[in-house]
Amino acid sequence: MKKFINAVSDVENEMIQGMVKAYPQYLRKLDCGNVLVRAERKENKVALIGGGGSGHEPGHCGYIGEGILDACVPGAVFTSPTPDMIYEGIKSIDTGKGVLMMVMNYTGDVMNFEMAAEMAADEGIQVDQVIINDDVAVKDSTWTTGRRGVAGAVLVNKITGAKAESGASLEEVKAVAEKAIANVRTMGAAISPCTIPAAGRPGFEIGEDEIEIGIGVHGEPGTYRDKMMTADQITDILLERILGDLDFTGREVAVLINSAGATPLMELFIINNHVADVLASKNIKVYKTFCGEYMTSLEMAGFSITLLRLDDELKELLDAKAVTPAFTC
Amino acid sequence: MKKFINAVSDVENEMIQGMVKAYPQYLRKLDCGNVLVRAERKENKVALIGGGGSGHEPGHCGYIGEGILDACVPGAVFTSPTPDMIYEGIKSIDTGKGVLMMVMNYTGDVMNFEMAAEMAADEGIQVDQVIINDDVAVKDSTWTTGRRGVAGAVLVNKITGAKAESGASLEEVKAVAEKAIANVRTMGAAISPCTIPAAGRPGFEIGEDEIEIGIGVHGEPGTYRDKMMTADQITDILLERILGDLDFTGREVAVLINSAGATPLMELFIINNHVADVLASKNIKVYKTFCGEYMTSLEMAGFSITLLRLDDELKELLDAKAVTPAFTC
Amino acid sequence: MNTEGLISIIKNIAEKIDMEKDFLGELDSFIGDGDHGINMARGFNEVKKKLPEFSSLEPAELLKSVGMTLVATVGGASGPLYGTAFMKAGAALKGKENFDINDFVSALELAIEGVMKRGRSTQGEKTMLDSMIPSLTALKTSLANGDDSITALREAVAAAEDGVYYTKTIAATKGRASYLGVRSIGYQDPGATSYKMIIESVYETLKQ
Amino acid sequence: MNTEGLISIIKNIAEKIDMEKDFLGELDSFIGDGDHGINMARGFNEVKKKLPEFSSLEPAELLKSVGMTLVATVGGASGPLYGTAFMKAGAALKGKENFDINDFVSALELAIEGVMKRGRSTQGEKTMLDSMIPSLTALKTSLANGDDSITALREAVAAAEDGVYYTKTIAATKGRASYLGVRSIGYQDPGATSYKMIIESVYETLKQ
Ligand SMILES: Nc1ncnc2c1ncn2[C@@H]1O[C@H](COP(=O)(O)OP(=O)(O)O)[C@@H](O)[C@H]1O
Ligand SMILES: Nc1ncnc2c1ncn2[C@@H]1O[C@H](COP(=O)(O)OP(=O)(O)O)[C@@H](O)[C@H]1O
Ligand SMILES: [Mg+2]
Ligand SMILES: [Mg+2]
Ligand SMILES: [Mg+2]
Ligand SMILES: [Mg+2]
Repeated sequence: MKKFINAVSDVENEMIQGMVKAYPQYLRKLDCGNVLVRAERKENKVALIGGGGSGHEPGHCGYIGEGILDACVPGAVFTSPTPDMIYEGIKSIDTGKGVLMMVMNYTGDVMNFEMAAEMAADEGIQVDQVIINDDVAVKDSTWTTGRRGVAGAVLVNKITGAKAESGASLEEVKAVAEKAIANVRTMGAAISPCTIPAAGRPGFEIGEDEIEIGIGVHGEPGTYRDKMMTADQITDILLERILGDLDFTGREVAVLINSAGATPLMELFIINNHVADVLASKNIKVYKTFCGEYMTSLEMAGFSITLLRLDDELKELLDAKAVTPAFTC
Repeated sequence: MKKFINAVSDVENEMIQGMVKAYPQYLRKLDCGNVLVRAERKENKVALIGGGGSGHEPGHCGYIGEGILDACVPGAVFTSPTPDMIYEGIKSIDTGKGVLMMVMNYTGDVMNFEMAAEMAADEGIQVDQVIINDDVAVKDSTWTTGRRGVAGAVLVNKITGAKAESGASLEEVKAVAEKAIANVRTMGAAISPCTIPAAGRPGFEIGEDEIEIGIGVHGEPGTYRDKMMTADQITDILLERILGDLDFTGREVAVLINSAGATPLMELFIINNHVADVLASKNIKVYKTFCGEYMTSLEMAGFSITLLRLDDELKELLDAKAVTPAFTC
Repeated sequence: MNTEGLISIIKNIAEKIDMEKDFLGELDSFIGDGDHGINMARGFNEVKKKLPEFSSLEPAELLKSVGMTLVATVGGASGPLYGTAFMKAGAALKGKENFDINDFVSALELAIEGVMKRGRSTQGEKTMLDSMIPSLTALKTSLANGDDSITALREAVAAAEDGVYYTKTIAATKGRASYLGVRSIGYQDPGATSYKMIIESVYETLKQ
Repeated sequence: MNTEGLISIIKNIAEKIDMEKDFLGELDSFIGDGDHGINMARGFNEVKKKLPEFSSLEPAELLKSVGMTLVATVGGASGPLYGTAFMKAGAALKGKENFDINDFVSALELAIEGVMKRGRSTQGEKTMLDSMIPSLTALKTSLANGDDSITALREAVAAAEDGVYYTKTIAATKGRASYLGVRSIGYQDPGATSYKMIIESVYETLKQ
């Protein structure tokens, strides 16, 4: 393992400190532990809290600020944060209008946020949650854990944050979040693994001519392995699954081509070139496109495609002002 | 070579088309070839043109838009664009107030921009240039090619673009660019190479316990090779060279921790954690910090540290409004 | 068994988990995200550090404190699950300065119930429950047959081991491994494995 | 020598460059950015494609067109340099439908002057000039000694080869390799090598 780090045990703490030192205009760390909140607290709004394991930078801490998140609780690399920290975050950002937890659909995240919500409810704080589950690589069923939350979370958080910033009620903010979640779909692929610093070796091995299709964002293998192919062929596979899961025909969409970490913008643009053509051929109108590192898996080489079906309300919220380290518009 | 590409010969064209399809609100491609210009031409201002080889995305095309560049001419991967294309760019953006070429100090870039300027001058267009050379890894001397232009170019272009946007004259805009160049210094290191698609294999080989110090942005090896060390130790080496080259004591600075491509934000923040501490200990005040992929070398794992010494004018221009694909504030 | 005995059990659990950290991590890397060993070791090492503070507590309070420490330090899925398990186990010993093997059975019952509720999971989903539930059943059966507590615990360990083996044969429907679908078949579940280590530590400590 | 002869020389140059593309790229990857082969092949393949169009041009115009094509397609440092070289060489043949070895000497002289001016460079800086200048000198010396043009060109090739070898022994002070400082010693310069291939193609074509 060759990385720009110091002691493995200091990775998360030093990262979070370095992030706060980089962006004091946006971020403040609570004294109690690794909980980041908006530097300038805004009163009289529904507060949004996100979180999950570290290793997805800029997700989610990079989206703290005006128009997106009020707090984020980063856990250890790829490990859900703990309820006590989430609870501290909730307490710190609650303005009396309630707190909405933006939870990614992972057993660990769901349970840890749930325990934190129980603790906050005991203190009389109004807490509600939405569960983001945009990954179509995984079959959805009431018997299983269900679909994962992946890069689509960035768009869901952006939109929900804009609604909260506008002064809407907890109920209204939650309704918008659920609308965004119902309309967002993602699927990804990877060609090289990543190494959790504390593990010291790559999460899986893969040949020079192989690709993992249907990856999540935690360095895990995909739902299946295939022979490497061209960017257009991979894009077709992912798009087919996404378009097969939800009807986008005739609709306007936001497109997010997200890098897993090592895959450079050059390749994302090559992918987007084909995505744009395929969507055009299917009478799906691209309203806005985002290409870049939005929700990564350390230094994994891979990418995902996210489509979000838009209506007028979602368009307006997507375009609304946001001022955060990783997303400004 | 495992990359998300189609035919190797289509890499640059597909990338540029994909970029334009992603950001039609910012970018327009000229019909004559790979020349990108602002989607909405602004009249009555000094026009800024940048360029260089591709493979540095989002540099430089990602900085086209309000407040930064008016045009960018991307060459083949790591290869200067040709004079005919640069000349088309110049012609397209000139508003009569003159064009400033933001040239990175590489023999190829300098010569190709120079030939384009000769062609434009023949047509009566007022063209001037500045040469960006922020890399302290390379010794500066009148007998040699001199220092390279690396990640500091992003800050120089941002500041110069803000001045141009304000309606200043070509002379004034050039003066600000030269001030920024005189005050910016960068140095970088890498731990894994990158592969130019057309070459098909990595630019160099490096052991699991080795690091290249003093790299440029074209996947070349550094000025020397060393044993791998901790992030803090590497940071100390780079900072010592930067601080030894220009006196930053008691001054305010902008800090840019730039990823060469594969190095994730997590590691950049760990690096910034130490950079911030060292600068504080030396009575250098950090005015603003940028961490991320600003000027990459395909999928190389590495980073650079840039310090820019600020005065009131430079601070104001750094903070001025910019609306481009890769830099918005 | 009193607080002192419980503390030596927990110390042994913590040491075993730390020793097996890499193995648990490797198991998790095949069908999960590779952090189960790191997570569990982070949590149990913290517990071990705090044991001296806990030495004045009654067994119920001690187990609750261990559970809360795990919840606050393990993270991931296993943090709330093992945390809940220890907290619920503590609830079963409420008010007792000393407890016997039947109290242990009750504690394990409540712990398993807690895991099922928190995890919305049941047996056969390729999780820690697949070693927990069989070990409880074996323990109860053995005691019902009149075996002594050491024998019964040995049966529990053997059943947990079988449970771990059984997880190799099924596809996961809960936790991260479920994302792999049938691709998860053939691998043993990390959480089922860590529970087997825990019950083994209990047995080995008491055997002495 | 007329346009037809010149075209077959240029065609041979283009083919040799394309054949040696990988080798030139490898040389550039040691001390530069690895693209010299790709750059040169992209440019000369484009030239080759255009040769039929150029067949009606006089030698001067032909060389100028080749130079302009190179400038517009090679990119990097070698594009403007080789482009300038061919354009200047064309200028030396202005107005001539046929030219001889002495015209060739003038053309090479002007080409080298153009490279030096455009590149702000001189001999001994580990660039293409280190094979160009010695080859010109050898050509002139041989002709002054009364050798025929084929012999003189063979001398020029040999001198270019020595020049390439010489670039191994020095550190670069111009171009990308200069960033490596003394670390560039031991490697031969890609541009000096590609020029050697060019002059070799001239010799081999005329020899037949
Ligand atoms: N819903 C669940 N019910 C019971 N156990 C579960 C559940 N989900 C996951 N687990 C257990 O947790 C283990 C994984 O723990 P760990 O790797 O620490 O967390 P994470 O999956 O968040 O990375 C699995 O091996 C499984 O035994
Ligand atoms: N200033 C210069 N004068 C003469 N030749 C130069 C100069 N700079 C570079 N060269 C030549 O150009 C060659 C490199 O060309 P190429 O790799 O195509 O361009 P780049 O260096 O831009 O990648 C070098 O090997 C050298 O011979
Ligand atoms: Mg985990
Ligand atoms: Mg080049
Ligand atoms: Mg795990
Ligand atoms: Mg080169």
